[in-house]
Amino acid sequence: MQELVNRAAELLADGSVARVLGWKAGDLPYNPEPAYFKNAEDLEQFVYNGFCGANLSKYMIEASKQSGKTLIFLKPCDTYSFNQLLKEHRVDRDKAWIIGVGCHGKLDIEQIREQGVKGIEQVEEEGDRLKIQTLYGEKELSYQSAMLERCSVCKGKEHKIYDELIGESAETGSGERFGRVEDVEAMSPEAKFAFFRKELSKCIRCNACRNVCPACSCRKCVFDSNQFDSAQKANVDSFEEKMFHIIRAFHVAGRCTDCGECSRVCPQGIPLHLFNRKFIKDIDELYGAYQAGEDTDTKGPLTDFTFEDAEPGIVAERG
Amino acid sequence: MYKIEAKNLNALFQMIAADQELYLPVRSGGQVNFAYWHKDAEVDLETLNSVKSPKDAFFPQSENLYTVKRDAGRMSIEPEELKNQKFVIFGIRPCDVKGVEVLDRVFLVDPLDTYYAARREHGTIVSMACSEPEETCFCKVFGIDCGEPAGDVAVWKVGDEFYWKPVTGKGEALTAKVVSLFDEADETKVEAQKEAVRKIADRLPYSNLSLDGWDGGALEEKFDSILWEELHKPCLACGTCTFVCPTCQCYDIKDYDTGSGVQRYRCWDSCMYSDFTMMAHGNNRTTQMQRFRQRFMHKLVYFPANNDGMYSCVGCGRCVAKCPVSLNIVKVVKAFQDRGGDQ
Amino acid sequence: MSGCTCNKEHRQDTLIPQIGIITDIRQETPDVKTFRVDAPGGGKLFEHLPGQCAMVCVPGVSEGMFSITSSPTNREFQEFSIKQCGILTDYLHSMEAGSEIMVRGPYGNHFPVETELKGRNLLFIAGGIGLAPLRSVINYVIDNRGNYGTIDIVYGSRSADDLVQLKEIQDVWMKTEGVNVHLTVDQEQEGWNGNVGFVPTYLKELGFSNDKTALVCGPPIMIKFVLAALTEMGFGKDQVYTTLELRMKCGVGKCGRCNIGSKYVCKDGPVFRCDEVDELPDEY
Amino acid sequence: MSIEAKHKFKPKIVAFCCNWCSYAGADLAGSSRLGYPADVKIIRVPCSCRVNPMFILRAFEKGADGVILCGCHPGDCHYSTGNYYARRRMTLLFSMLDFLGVENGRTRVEWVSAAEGVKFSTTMNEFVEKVASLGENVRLGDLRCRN
Repeated sequence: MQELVNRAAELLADGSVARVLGWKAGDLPYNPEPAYFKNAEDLEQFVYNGFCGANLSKYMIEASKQSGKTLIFLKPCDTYSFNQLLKEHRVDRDKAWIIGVGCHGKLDIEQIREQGVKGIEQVEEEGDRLKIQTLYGEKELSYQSAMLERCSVCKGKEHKIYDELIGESAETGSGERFGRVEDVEAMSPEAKFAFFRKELSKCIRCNACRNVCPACSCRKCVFDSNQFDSAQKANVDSFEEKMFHIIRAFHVAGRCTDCGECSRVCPQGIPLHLFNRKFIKDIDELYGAYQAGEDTDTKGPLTDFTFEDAEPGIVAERG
Repeated sequence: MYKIEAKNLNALFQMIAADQELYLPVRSGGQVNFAYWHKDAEVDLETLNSVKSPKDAFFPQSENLYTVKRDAGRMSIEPEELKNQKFVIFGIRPCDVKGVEVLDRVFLVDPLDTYYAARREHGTIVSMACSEPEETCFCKVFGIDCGEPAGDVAVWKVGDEFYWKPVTGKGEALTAKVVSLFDEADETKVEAQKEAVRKIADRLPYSNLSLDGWDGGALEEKFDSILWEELHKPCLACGTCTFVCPTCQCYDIKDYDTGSGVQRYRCWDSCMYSDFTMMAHGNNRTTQMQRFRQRFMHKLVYFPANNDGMYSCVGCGRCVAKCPVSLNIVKVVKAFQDRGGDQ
Repeated sequence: MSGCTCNKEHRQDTLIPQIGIITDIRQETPDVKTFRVDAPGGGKLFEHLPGQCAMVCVPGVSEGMFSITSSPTNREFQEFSIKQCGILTDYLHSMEAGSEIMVRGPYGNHFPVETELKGRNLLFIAGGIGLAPLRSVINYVIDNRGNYGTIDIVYGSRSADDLVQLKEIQDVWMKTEGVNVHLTVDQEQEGWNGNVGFVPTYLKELGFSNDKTALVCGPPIMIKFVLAALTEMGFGKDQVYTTLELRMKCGVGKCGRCNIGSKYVCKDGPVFRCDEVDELPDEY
Repeated sequence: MSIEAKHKFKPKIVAFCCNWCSYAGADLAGSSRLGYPADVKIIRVPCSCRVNPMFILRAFEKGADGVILCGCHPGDCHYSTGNYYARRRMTLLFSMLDFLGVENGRTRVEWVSAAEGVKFSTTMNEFVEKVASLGENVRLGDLRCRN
């Protein structure tokens, strides 16, 4: 971490960058927040640890509008989002100084709480163990058991775009990316319906998934527009919650890098990544493997076609 | 005071639910939220805070106000039936009970909100003292004693026993109905538990938070502070904090055309949304900084100004736990505390 | 519960509107129409005081807060002057006389016509559609002429065609004794022989003495410069009243939209004295 | 639902038809006196590609039991390539609906040219029959619209 701070201070000092976009230590052991740093003094609060899961690439949209370069720290999977934003001309490459930071998987406080940890006072990362001091005694967990879901299907330790790299990364993926999707696909229509009914009925329409999503960068979202019937704001009926999530997933289909931020931020723990992965899986199967954010110039699958594409009837045919 | 063993709780719920609705913390899809009790519901009284606050019981996320029908070119208005059945809400934490008191200050003042009032009239609150507060809790800062909940009936969980104490007339009435399941009990164990939980509350990291300087008179100083510009930066403008909050009461009124009539319903809204104050001639809060500031100013300055110094925050800690970018009211108060308003 | 009385009271919940009939629509200017609204059986839907507002709702479209432009002294009906500028107002402008709409109200406070303003010389300053709330006061004052001193009305608009209520201005106000009407338009225009220039400038040219109470309503930018001009002319903050406009939904100070400082514009406003406005955070 | 009631059930169908082909195909079906159930409500669109996934969902919301999209045959799009994009979009959307447990027989895409009145008629008859066999759409509608 100190290496990151030193380099940031250096770049600020020599005027290469006007500000630094990173993570600031929180007031609890697990709640750092995205923040801008303007000088070495600010940087005293800089932190980079297992809880820095927030993907900073979307903040670059605003930072691109400011004068001077912004130093941005990106984890390997964040670089996919950055690339995608670049492809869509939402961020300015010349305004960003990208330091690729190492990542060994990020932690999910909900996973920690799920394991019965209450009253957290201190969290220490020691190799593959987490030592947690709580009001009710000490707990020890394996790092892996407390990781974000997305880290179990890690896209790899390679940064797709950067100016310099600091730190080592490790691939943390051990899970099957489409495992959960396949489980659901194998269910009967009744069971699928019941499963999503249970999950989606938790939705409170707080829009956290949308607002955190690097692909959801429309200036005005269709769900905020009072021009149409779409700004219903609340899930008054079970239809509305399906509508919101299907359409949101559809609008990012072919652009979603599977960064997993939507699932990370959902206050109700809805596995929102299932929708995105379903689209990714279909796209891979029907139109050829495609990873959004892999590069900045290929055409997205929904802005492209071939003459031989499958007919929509294939959905019914594969049963 | 009465007591009942944990293994008999189900019988208690069944008895309460025999002639009225029972609303309590239920685990579904991995999350605990207040929901109607049924015999297969997975009741969870261990989890400290439900994800959504129990304010839904009195102020639902969406509710129909009335329906407009058109018949032979003539409009008619059918108001929605008010809540006319008694219900019990079980297991509300002390902070959330206080949250209901805050909502009362909004909906029960003139002009009365009859939809809310009807629910309040028909609802009996069975509150439950905390036994294991979490690091996100700061109810103590608002003078709430998490060992001594308000409400119509107060309940304490001590080991495998639940202690039950009716507090109000409504509480007595409910107790009379179910007293056959209870044993008489004295308060010794409960008192010990209260002491223990107060000790924990003192040790919580946020319990020393100071609200000095936050009151109805602090408008100008706080409003003009340059800290907002910095504090709001990570804010995503989502509505998580407002929707999990037990006291946020802003709402929107919207229309839904069903094809056979228009339902006018109200639903929670969030001051964090860009269209919150949008009107045809423009928007008086054009930046996220202004919207962010509004939420905290309302809770800590505007609301106390109108309500004899009562804050519209109860320290439940939901926003602390749920904000996607770890922003929250505590960080705001601390920033002012550490650095003064005008730094 | 059978003993419960709330369903009866419920009919009176302030969020539930009444049905009104649009009995007349007057095209005032290219984008302003005045709607006359009666109760279905004739007469007014409710009583109001000058400056109060009401929520006009079209089911399935939207609802919006509009000032009631007719005077309470009008015993037969209420009027709303509405400028076409959004989804709801577009729809209202497409409606015809005889249509039903829903109205709830009245909401908010009012100009203190029976207290502070009584016996005072009054100076009304309006720009464009800003005349709508003031018209209610002006007619109230004219109908109770004996209770007030001199009346000056400064009214300006983009062009002569955009002057609202011109007929009433010419036929009634100009002909009432002790009422001086000063009209102005922003730009030179054929057929206009009155004053040309913005309201604040014209106000300074007219140069009123500060023994009056001013009531100001118009676009925010006009209000800003009018206030400056009035201060220059020696008016105290407590001698000037204006109205604020913020997004409103409930009308009863609960939904939180029009919250500004510790005030709710729908309940504590829309009429504010300028020294009260100064106490509000700068967010309107 | 009893077998009898099922027979009586008349599904509401929304058909989005491309102005340049299927809409004319429907016309031809009509003028050739080829019948198709009156429960099929046609909405004319400038191109199959105009159909936003939200249109399909909205139709279900407001009470449709089945939604069909008809456009020009691949290669014949009036705007050259519109229907190729529509094809990908609809495939993904239908797959998602299937994923959510909405019976996949309720959605369909068919390419019908202006000359194919017969195809239009048989497609509609088949589709209505299929949807009728699935019964009322209870999984993807707004309850408020059902009265």
